[in-house]
Amino acid sequence: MREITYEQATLEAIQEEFRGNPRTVHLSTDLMAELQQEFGADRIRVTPIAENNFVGAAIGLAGSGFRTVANLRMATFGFVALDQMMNHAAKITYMFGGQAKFPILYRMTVGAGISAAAEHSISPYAMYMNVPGLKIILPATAYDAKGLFKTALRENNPVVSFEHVALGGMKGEVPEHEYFLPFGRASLKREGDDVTVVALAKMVHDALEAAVDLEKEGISLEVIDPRTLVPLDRETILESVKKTGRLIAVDEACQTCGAAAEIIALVAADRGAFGKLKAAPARVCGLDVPIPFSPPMEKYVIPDKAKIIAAVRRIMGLSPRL
Amino acid sequence: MREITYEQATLEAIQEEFRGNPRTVHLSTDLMAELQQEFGADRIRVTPIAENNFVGAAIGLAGSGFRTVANLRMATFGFVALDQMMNHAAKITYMFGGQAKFPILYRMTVGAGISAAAEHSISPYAMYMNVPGLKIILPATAYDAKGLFKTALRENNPVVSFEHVALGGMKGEVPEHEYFLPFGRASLKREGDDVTVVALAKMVHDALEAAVDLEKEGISLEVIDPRTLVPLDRETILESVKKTGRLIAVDEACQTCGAAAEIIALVAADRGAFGKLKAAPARVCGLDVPIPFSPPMEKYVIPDKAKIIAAVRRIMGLSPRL
Amino acid sequence: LTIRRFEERVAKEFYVGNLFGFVHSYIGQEAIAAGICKHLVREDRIVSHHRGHGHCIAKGADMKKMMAEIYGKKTGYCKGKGGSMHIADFSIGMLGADGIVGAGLPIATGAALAAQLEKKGNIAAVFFGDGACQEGEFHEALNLTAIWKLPLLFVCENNQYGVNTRADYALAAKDITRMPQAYYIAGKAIDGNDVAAVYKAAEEAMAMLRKGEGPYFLECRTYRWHKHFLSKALEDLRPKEEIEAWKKKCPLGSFEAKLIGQGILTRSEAASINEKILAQVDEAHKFALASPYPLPQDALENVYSL
Amino acid sequence: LTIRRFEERVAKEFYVGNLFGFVHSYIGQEAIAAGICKHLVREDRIVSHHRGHGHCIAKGADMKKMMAEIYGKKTGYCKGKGGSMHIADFSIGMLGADGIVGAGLPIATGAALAAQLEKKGNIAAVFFGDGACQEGEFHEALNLTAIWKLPLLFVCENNQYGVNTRADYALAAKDITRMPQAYYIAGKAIDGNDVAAVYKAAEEAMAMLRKGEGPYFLECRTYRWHKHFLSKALEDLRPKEEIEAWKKKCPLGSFEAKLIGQGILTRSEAASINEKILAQVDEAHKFALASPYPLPQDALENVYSL
Ligand SMILES: Cc1ncc(C[n+]2csc(CCOP(=O)(O)OP(=O)(O)O)c2C)c(N)n1
Ligand SMILES: Cc1ncc(C[n+]2csc(CCOP(=O)(O)OP(=O)(O)O)c2C)c(N)n1
Ligand SMILES: [Mg+2]
Ligand SMILES: [Mg+2]
Repeated sequence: MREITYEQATLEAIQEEFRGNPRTVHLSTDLMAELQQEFGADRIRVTPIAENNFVGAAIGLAGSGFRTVANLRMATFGFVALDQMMNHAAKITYMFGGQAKFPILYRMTVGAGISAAAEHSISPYAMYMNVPGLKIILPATAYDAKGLFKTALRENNPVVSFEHVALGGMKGEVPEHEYFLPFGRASLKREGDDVTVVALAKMVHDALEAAVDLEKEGISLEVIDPRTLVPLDRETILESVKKTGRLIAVDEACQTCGAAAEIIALVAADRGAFGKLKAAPARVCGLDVPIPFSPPMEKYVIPDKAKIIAAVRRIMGLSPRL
Repeated sequence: MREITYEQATLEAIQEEFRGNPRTVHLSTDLMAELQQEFGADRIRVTPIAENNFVGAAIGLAGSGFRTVANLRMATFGFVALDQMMNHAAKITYMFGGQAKFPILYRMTVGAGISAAAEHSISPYAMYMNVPGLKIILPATAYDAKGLFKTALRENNPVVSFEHVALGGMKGEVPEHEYFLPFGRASLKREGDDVTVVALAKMVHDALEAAVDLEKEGISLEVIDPRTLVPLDRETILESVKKTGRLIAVDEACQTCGAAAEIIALVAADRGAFGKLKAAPARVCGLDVPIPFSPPMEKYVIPDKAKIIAAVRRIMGLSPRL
Repeated sequence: LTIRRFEERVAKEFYVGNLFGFVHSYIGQEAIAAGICKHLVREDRIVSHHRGHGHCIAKGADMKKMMAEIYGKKTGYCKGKGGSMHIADFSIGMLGADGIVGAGLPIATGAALAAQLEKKGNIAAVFFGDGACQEGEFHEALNLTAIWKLPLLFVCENNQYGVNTRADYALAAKDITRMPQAYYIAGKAIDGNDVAAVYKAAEEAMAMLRKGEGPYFLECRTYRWHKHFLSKALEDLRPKEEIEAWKKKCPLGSFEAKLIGQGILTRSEAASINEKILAQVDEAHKFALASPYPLPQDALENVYSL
Repeated sequence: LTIRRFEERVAKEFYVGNLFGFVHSYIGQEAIAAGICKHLVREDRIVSHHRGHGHCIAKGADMKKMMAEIYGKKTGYCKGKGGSMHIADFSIGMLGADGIVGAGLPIATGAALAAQLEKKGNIAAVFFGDGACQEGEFHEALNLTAIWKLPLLFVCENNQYGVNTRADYALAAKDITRMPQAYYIAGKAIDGNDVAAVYKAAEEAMAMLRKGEGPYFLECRTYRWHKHFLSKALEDLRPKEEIEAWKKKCPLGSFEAKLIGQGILTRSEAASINEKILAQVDEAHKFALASPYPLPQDALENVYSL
């Protein structure tokens, strides 16, 4: 099958959906050349540097029957726009009793590892999960990115897409034919029997690498990527844990009140899964510090293959290192 | 001992600390009459309605050697200011390598129950817990409010105080003499043997009422109020769960990625505590919906005594209702 | 304008005036909503703020559903989920009242962009207070509508206070129109208590807006009669004399007097109109009271659309 | 001004110019930081933005510690935690560079409020770009400093682009000074590549600021020579001719020529100054290279102050 980058996959999805629907608008602070060439400067707009404004404009467009893609670039810039995002986009469907639909796709990049320091390396999706009303996608591969974008661009609710900076250039197989990936359906990236590893975004790849190494030790990992955080596929996670009896949640974001906390909590609070647990579930997350600039420190605070392997060995009752 | 309201307790703390330190400033969109009379219009300022601006101004003041209390009123208005709060207040100590101290107290009210609808009823402290660099207090009584404010006003870091709207007018015993309550030390509101109930803010009172009722059924609750969410007193919670073998986390805020998720996760992931668990830990939280305006619906989505009792009976293996 | 038109408007005045006597208070500012919305068609979209009842009615909302919403009933516009501060009726282009100061402005830029893209000569209007002009969102909206020439009518209801803070303390520009002027946005300041003046100013604005020549800004100087929100606890720090003085400039009374003076309206006609409206308000009230509350579990619906 | 003064300044020009040849690029805009900071004392505080190296040096920061920070070394200003975009030196009143467009402005209002409360005639200055003027934070800062008469010098470095977006597209006001004027804030637009002009304008501003007469706004028209940030991938959509034309207006070259023309400076003096500075930069560079990296677990420190 043909291989394209994650970034190209998202672009393709937008192009396909914009072709099918003239009442679509793209807003971003930088020029999206390909899109503007194809769809014109009326629909593909370069905004001033005023994120809160265009996040809000997308709501007004939606209330007027238009579908909008608003690209905020880095999640850190999203903080400038959280009034419109949290007080409005997330609540407007509900507050108005479901009178109107709000088809919006908000995009932001997340993730550390590029020496961008504290502000520009944050992964705040858990903050968005804590506010009901938004759907949240977190694609880890080009294939998932295209399929989830296609679905997001038919959604009648505000969807926030968090895209890890390290994945944009990563190539992956993406079929030529049109396809859609449902929200709330996790992707079983690898089957295994000993430990269920629920990994997010870039960590999916680190977990898969860890699985390969651990296989040599005779430890088999089941790697699950929820792909969408809201709605979250509880069932797939619970079933897997009931099978393996062990759970490790891997997330690059800060640990406290993160998505990993939610995953551990929902499993622990589930009587069926709780009864099957053979060991205390574990989290492998970003340390609770702002991301430091200097590489040796940055590497230290974010999870990687080695930390996942250590956690697996620990949960299997082995010493963390070989 | 004399009784004063929660609101008076916070005011007293500010007055005492402002007397002791002339390099203190108070910023809010509304007039704080008593404070302005005592400390003058220079230090007690009424700001324009521009939360992001004065949350940021507090940072500049701190960097210039002043201590600031910035009152944002409702947490929903805090979303307007999250750029300064999350990208700056939370990171500035770290990003600059600890060169300077940032003594700031940010205040916001949280909580539903007053038919204020979705925007004005939100309890977003978990979002703040997910971003390292802020200290977070959540006083549930007048006594705790005064003691925690006194400590907050000597802190050399940004502190965010979340105050439940239902508590402001609540009276409680507050000693005349000066006292300070340490951060990171939970308050054991009630001792018990059967179930550890970790409750937050107004829920502390609901949990205590539930404990009284359940005592009649011969079920004894241990009610713990962490009082400060960052730092969080893990030890007290873990020790209690090791004793009771049962954990229920009660929080009015939305369940997903909330403080309750963190509490369940830290207990479940602790090998010692996990080994002692007699039943799956449970959450009693706000439902994952925006807060509705109409009373019957609002009551339905937020936790109360009855829901806590039902959860306790369930975790004890009894039927939820008597 | 024909007598009929005037009467319609008078009626609208009274609608607004009467209704708000016993709910959230737009009283004192009615001339603005009425004078502006008179120029709007169903396809024109408006965005309101926390003091939004007047805008709903002026845009043609159903008082029954409004009252029901304010009472938290299932028959309300938002099925009881929104309440007084969050009334909307998308079917008539009322995109919603809102509780965050300034937040309606960015949303309105989107509605205006939609109108521009639809190329049907429709426009958007946004109502906001002097307090909203203190938020950065205000300026971002001015800038965007100006560079994209969006058909947005900015209606600043300058009632001179944000809760108890004076606008002339909190706004360095003093004269609010200085700010849109910095962006080359056409506009003017007018007497917001004179419905004829509002109507006329809006008429000029519409000409520009519908031609797609860009945004227009109206500062309507007015005053709110009641406290910031109806409440015993809340204190009103505004000088008594000031409040009394403004009550004398009642937008309804003065207009009615004018119409009667010009012989366009007779006392008895005015009285009967008043009767009619009181009856409608009464009917709305009865409807609200008779309507059922939502079921508790209705709270689980409408978090998302299908 | 005495020759000495001029020479100092020339030196500072070169500092800025040379240093940035091989790190983040303030090149083309050096006259601004130099001309402004020349008027500031240690007790005056400045807030910078993402293009902040020039401001640090002009305020008297230690190039060694700067270079070390940029290299992520433990000996850097921020112990390697901040990097190029987050250099600060609170000991000299440099409150920090920052990566969020517009975010330095509210922080600067606080620094200015501190100066006002200290009543020692000190001031604050904030450096920001044309892009920052598009964020609401900019307007909130203008409004606050104006109503409280805060001693804040707004220094807008209008290099005419935000990344690749033209300021005259993204700012309806075109002439940026129209915006502060709406708030009755004094100010003017000047040639930001003419260090003498910047110096003179800042001198006038200081007089007002130190008297406590309120904020002052300087728009310095300039141009950035390099891409938005140094990068192979990033594309520069600015017309080649435009870039070349501006390089001819080099703030350093023109000023040096002027000084030599006026006989204040000789070619050999200029050359030797240049030598001296190159040596200092070289020394800073050596220091950075020789310095150790932080330990991984150093990452755990400084989340909070004691
Ligand atoms: C962002 C934000 N800050 C503060 C508030 C609290 N608040 C509600 S209305 C109001 C005053 C608004 O004044 P104005 O815009 O003039 O409208 P008015 O009430 O005078 O009609 C304030 C401060 C809010 N709702 N939102
Ligand atoms: C809130 C926010 N939005 C977007 C960005 C991405 N960004 C970084 S610098 C920049 C351009 C800023 O332009 P300007 O203020 O003129 O400064 P210049 O780079 O021209 O010196 C942008 C858009 C950001 N850092 N912060
Ligand atoms: Mg007002
Ligand atoms: Mg620029």
